[in-house]
Amino acid sequence: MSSETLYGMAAEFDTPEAILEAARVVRRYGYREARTYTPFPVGGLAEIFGFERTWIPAFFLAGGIFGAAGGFFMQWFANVVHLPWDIGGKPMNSWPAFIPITFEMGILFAALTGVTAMIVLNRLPQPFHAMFQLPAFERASRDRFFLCIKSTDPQFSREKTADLLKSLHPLAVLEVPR
Amino acid sequence: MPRLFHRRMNVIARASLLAIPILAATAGGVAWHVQTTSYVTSQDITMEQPVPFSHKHHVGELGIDCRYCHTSVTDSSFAGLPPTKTCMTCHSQIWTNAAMLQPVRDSWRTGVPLQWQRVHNLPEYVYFDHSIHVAKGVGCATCHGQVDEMPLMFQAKSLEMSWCLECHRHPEEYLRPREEVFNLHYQSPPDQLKVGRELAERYHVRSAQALTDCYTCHR
Amino acid sequence: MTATAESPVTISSGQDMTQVIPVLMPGATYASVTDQIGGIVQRPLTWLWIMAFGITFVVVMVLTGAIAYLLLRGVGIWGIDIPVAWGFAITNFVWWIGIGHAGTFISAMLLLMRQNWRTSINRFAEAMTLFAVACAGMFPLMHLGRIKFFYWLAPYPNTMALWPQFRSALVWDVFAVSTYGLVSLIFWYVGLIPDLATMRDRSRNRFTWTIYGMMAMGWRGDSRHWLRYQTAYLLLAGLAAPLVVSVHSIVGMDFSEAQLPGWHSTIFPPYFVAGAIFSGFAMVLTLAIPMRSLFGFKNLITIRHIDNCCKLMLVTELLVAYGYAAEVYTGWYSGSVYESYMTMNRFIGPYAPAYWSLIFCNIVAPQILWSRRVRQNVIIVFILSLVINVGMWLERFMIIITSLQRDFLPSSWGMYYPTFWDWATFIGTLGLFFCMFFLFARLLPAISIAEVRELVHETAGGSVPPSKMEPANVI
Amino acid sequence: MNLSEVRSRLSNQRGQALWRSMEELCDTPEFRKSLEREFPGGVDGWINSGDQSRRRFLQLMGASLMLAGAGTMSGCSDKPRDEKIVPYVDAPEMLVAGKPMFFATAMPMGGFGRGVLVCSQEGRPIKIEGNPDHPASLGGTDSFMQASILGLYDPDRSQAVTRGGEISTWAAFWETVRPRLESKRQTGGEGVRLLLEPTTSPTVLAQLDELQRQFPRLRRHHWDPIGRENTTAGMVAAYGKSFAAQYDLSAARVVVSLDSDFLFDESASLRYSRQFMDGRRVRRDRQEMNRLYVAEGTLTITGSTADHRLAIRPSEIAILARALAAACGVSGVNTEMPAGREKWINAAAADLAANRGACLVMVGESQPAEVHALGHAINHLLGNLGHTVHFTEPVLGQSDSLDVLVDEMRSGKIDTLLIFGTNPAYTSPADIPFAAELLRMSKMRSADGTFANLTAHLGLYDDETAYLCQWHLHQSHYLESWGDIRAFDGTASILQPLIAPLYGGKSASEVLEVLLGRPERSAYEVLRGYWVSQWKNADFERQWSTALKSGVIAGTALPLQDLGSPKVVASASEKSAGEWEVVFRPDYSVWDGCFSNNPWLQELPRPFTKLTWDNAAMISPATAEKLNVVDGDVVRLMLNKRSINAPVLVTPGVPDGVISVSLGYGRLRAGHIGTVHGDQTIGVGFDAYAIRTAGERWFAGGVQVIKTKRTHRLVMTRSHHAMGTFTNKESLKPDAIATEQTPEWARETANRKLVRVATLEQFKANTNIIKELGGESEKKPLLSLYPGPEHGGWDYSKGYQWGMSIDLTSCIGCNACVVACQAENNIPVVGKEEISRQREMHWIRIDDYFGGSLDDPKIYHQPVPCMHCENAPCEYVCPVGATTHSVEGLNQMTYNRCVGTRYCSNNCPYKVRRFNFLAYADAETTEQRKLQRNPDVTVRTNGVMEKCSYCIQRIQRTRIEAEKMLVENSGAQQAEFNLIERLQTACQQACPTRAIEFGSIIPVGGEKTRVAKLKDEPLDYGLLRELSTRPRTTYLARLTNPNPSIEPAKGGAA
Repeated sequence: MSSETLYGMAAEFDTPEAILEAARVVRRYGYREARTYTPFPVGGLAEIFGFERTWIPAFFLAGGIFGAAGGFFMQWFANVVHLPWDIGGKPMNSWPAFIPITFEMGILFAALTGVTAMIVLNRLPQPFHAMFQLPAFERASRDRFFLCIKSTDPQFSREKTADLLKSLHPLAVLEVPR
Repeated sequence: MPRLFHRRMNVIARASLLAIPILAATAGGVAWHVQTTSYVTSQDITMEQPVPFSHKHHVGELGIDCRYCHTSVTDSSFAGLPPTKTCMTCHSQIWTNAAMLQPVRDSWRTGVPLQWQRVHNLPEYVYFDHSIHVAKGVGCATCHGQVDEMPLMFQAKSLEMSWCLECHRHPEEYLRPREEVFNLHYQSPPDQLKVGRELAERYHVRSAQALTDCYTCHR
Repeated sequence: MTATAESPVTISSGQDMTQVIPVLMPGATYASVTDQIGGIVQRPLTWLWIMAFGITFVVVMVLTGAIAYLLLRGVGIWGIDIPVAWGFAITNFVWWIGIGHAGTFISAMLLLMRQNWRTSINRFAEAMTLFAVACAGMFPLMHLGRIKFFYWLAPYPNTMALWPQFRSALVWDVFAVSTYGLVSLIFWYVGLIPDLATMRDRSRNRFTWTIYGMMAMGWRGDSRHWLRYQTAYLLLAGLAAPLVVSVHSIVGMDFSEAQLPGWHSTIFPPYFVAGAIFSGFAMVLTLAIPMRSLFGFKNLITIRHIDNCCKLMLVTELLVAYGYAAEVYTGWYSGSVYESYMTMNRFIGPYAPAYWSLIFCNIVAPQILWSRRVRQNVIIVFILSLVINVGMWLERFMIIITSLQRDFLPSSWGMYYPTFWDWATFIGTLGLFFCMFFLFARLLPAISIAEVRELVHETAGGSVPPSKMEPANVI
Repeated sequence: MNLSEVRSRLSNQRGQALWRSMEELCDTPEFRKSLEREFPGGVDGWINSGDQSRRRFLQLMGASLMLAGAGTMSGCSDKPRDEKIVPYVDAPEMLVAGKPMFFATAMPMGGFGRGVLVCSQEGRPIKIEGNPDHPASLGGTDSFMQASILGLYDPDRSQAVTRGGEISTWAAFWETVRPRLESKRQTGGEGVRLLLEPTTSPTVLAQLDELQRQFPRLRRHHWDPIGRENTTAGMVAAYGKSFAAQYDLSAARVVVSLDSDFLFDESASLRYSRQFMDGRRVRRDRQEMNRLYVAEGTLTITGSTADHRLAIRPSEIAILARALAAACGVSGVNTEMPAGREKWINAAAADLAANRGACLVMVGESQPAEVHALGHAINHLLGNLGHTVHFTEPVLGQSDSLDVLVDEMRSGKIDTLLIFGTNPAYTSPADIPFAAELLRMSKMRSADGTFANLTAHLGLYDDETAYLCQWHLHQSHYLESWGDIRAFDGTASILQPLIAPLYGGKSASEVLEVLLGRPERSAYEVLRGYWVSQWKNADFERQWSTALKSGVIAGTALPLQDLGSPKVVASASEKSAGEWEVVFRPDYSVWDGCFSNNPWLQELPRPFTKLTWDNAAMISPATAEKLNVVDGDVVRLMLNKRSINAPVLVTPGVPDGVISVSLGYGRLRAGHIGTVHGDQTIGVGFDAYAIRTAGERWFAGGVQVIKTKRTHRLVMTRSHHAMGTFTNKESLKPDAIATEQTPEWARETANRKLVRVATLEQFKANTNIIKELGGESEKKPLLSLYPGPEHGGWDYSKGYQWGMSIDLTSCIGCNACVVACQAENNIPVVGKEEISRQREMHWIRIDDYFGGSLDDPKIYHQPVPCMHCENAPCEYVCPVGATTHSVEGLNQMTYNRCVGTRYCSNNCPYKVRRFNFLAYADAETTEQRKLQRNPDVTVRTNGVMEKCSYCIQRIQRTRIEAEKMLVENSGAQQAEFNLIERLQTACQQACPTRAIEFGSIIPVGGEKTRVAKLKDEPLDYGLLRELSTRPRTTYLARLTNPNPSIEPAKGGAA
């Protein structure tokens, strides 16, 4: 199996502390193209490989503003421009009465855009992923922690990388086919 | 067993997710379109009539005035449907034994009225009054189209509420001088808006607000 | 499996509960909690479950029948009349939507407040929310005189060139409830994704594996995913929290928008929100207490959780009590004959029994929660939670009926007598609610596994040496 | 077996459907045998007739139906894909499709005519209005006139000639009756008897006279359960001869009514109501009103308008009358003052004396001749003759009475009995066994096995009498037939048919004409024949067409008689009334029972009690306590060995010790609507005739009242206990009525100020009093957060601005407006069951409030239609904008947009909105009745809210006329004003007292309208004004004019 046929080289750990330590070492050795897989969020892991910040909040904000503005505009347009009807003698633009819907629309659109953004940025849905080929990876959703150095990393070489990983005392070191 | 999804599943999964909003939008679009098709509005549908009466011939070619048959159009909500007698005024003299007029003669002989297929048909909760529209300068053709070119009568406009509101919201765009109401070939002047406003003024056409009150048409 | 022994209630008073009873019984590991919670879903059906489900299913059939007859004859089959044009339908609507508030409140509010004890109850609380909202949502539709035109309440392009009348609180309702339902669903699903992945990896049956797999969308716990995931989840919570408040405020405005004595009051929005959370927690306990023993979750849902819920109920109960007091005060201080008459009518009018029993259920009975012994006695708490559910239903009944039955003109005063169909519809939705809940308990992890694992980590319970760990048990 | 046996038999059966129970109650073996032998296949054969003629009928109506689109469900039905449109073959003269036409005719009732204008659209009569030119109507109507239009379309009307229950033909009847009469020529009609309802029809009377000439020995009798016997007897007693008295209340400043419900049961009631109330209207420029004293034995609408009402046992009224006569100085009356009445009597006497020639004493038919005579004496003494009282020759035709007839029937002198219209088998006094005798006659056979006698009945319904006759002949409705009739003063009117007889019936004069041997002559010819003979010389055709157009025949009023002084009758000896007295009265909804198959009238909330679909024994609260009964408890009333079961209804205002029952219920063969089902205490009321005897037709003492175990569900449109200021069974009492007496501190907190009342003195002293009664909220203008017109708010100061003003002083609570509204606006009937669930549909209701003490309550009528609030609370809560506001200030209800959330009703402080909880309009309305529907008003479907629209269809029609006129001629301001002022809502047009005014509240064509003037009156106030709903319907407060010597000036109601 040549490095082209490889997705990467993975190491399996059984504690968050271990994988944190391992990740730091790998990074110190100059690897960038590495991913970590944990059964629950482990603080600081992502940052190690230079994933500093996410744009998710911006999407929420944008969606919220759009929803709220659109919501109010719809009501204003309907009652002032398109269908100016006399409702109990209330003014056409009775903006206080338009607030609830404006608010709800804001919430709704914020939630929809935000979550959609999260899914899209995470490249989901992705039923197939190289890691799933490892039988051991089943426990990544239970009690195992995986570190995978991708073959796309400039420094990647089957031997060196494997040695490095072995040196981290993982439960196992596994090759991840492409 | 292989506990692994095929690579292709990635594409399929994403595509199917993407399809949900697209399908929804399409369904909405279709639904909206259907509302406006003649299947719903029965616009432009020519109906089978007991007697193939041709407005094209009688109005366009012979030039009979609308009011000759639709007598009550100027003073009643109902424009009026000619009694068999009206047909017989001429057809007791001409085409006295044309086959297509047999039903008319039968009706006249037996006293059993002709049963026409209704063409312009509003829901019962809509109360339309011909006389006031005629009185305020709404031409026949504005709603009924070029009747003088219809061999068999059909509904020229959608008769949807939004269609009515176009005029009730902007009457000035459609008004014409009262003497032109029954003129099927009236061409609205280039400065229709200006003329329309003057006419609206002269004919005491009420404000758009008033014309769009629910009680104007619904009771 | 880890011990599921009932935690010791014999705690020398004076100690702070939080020190004593942990939110997680000791000895839990990543694997143990995963297997315990995941195992529930995969273990074979019990007769108990089948019977319970069967019963609720029959009740759902009753509901179907009631709705069918409703569509056939019209709302006239109910006891409503003029003046009391709203009856059970709206009462049930408000009641269900209120119950629906606890779930999101627990997940969102407590998440924002970093209350880690929420983790083991938020999942099913959210599920409860969804089902309650589903039940609630049916009523505004059913109570329409012409159900076939329900969509006129929504803005959509139409050939009538018409819009909904946006000044009406009923339209606000449409937006609020649908938004709430949708956002709760999203919130719930997002929370489920990691657990769906777990279920995918646990299942040995191709069918379930495929289903869970597709629903998990290929989640694999990538740290970057986790980061985005957590941000989104937190922000969702930040949205859901005000949403919860807004929704029941708007439901409150359904009434306070009117100028009817007994409805026309500024106290309604906060008063309704408090009442909603109050009833919501009651329902959470009604569900949690049997579940923890049936599913052996006593180590996950500990006395601590129940105790906290009770405290929250006590707080909201006091808010509700304030609401009642304010209503009476308004009746007196307004100096309006209609307001004061309405208040008196509640005290001694034909529906006085309803009023006083709700005072008992919602104000008097919950006072026992001041005692810690009571708060930790699951039996009493369970019974109390049922009492409160009844009380809150009566509150809505009282607000709607007594305000309507005798308003301004004595000539149009009347009474409201529910018919068989009123009851059938109400009980039917109860069946629907529990039916859906039973299904949920069998199909999805009733507790958020990922979060519990995180909890294990935080409580340092998970860092046991690998040698000590038992292999993943294969089911 | 006679009907009382039938009744007792019935009372042992439960829940039988009409036909079955009728069979079964006839199921005595011998009766069944005789039936089968004589009327083969009899009893239910005739039912089948219904369908065929119904089909025929629908064919007949088909064309106009399709033109008018009536009778179709419109609320939600969308464009029909396939609809036929049917023109006429030869259009009738002057008929313009889509335009209503009005025809003048007259409605006969109790033999007298009241002029009506009938609105007809595309050949369907759909609405009845009063004829302003007719002396007995003056443009007003009562509920009976309004509802008679539905009677025309009643599917239960008999639809064929039947013989022994089998369908037969007119020809067959002629062949039977003609030879029989011929055979009697030589004997001069020996043994032939006609039994008619009293009539004033000149033509019919002429025909009868001619028949009499042909058959000198033929006798004719009359029967009317209401009748005027006492009145006539009183006249005879006073003047030795029968005259007809007519009163002129417009000239009366003081009126004393002795048990006279002259606002309801006189043939001229509508005229009296108008005149009386015209004398009570207080305005800025006219601050005087007449005064009414009423002494009555039960609670009547007349009593409810009285300034001083004395509720006493009817038997005491004679004593009271004597005392009053004595006090007025009538000589020859020696009596002592009845205890406790001095104040009332002296005050009344003083008032009468002070208004010589301008006062009036009216005595009700229910009082014996003596009291009538006393009344005449007082009127004569006070010089009222010629001023407020006039006499003419009797208007009614004279004939013998029923008891004479029955005696002859018993003695077998009669072998031919022809009954016209009346229904004595049901209405005859209990001590006159008419039904039994009739049945015996019908069954008797001669030696050769053929029928010995001939009995026939001409009537609208196959009713109790028809059932006991051999022949039933179906009569034509008055809207279907040619004829004529006189009013109370003799003024004759022509009855012209609005439509060909739906079921092919014939009128009395047509039948008489055949008996006269001229079968070929139509009613039209007979009628014209008669009037030709009357108007010799004159230009007949012109006179004829004027008569048809105006609805009255000029100069036919009888000449006034000048009478000398009346005899004063020596006081009859009183027989003790016993502990309980029962009072019989015609029912406010079904009269004597002839309207009992009319669903509108059955569902009409009765005055005071708001009872529907039933009659009840009304008793005072004190009586109720004494008897220990509550509403719905069934009591057994026993009067000389006859008894009925009646549910009691506690009604303040009924004299203590009096049980007041109304006639006309408990029918056995009225039709699907009016027929009692099984047990007579379940279903439509109980039959009070069963204990009513010829001697004591109106009240009887010595009745035993026994409480039974049973209860009967009485259904009222509101809990009337909640309606008063007096302490009552309700644990809480609303305070509805605002008067000077309500203490200042209480005005804001303890007072709903719904009905504002003041006395004339109070008003004169302070014209602002009504506003002040409103308390704080009236003092300052109501604030609003909304921008005014100047800031882009809604502007209600242009064009027409519709509004209504209702005068609470003039309203007599007669219900005419309610039925008129129902007829005009296609309002469905919902039935007893739905009413019991508080789902009545009336758009306008009359709220009756009780004030004062339980024993002597004041009664206030308040009609409540939609208020058309400018700040309408119903509008902003509607999620779909189904109810919105028009630029003319109308609160528009758009049925086809309504989804039925019912929030608008919840938020309506006046609760005037009505909801179609079920499919009332289509499923629960019979096809024929749908043909009455107004094509200009949408028929509401299931699940839709509806309410008063100020008769928008009428507004639109008038506006369109006005606009067309203005387009023709912009300068026609005056004409426009007149047009708009002529616009009337249905309720307004029906009101006999003009209590309701409608129009534009801002000037039209620069001129101030009636309603605008009324809204400027100091009496004007808005209901629940403090809610700032700015109602367009406002009220003129109720003024009373008490005599200071009875009520101190500071006195007042409640």
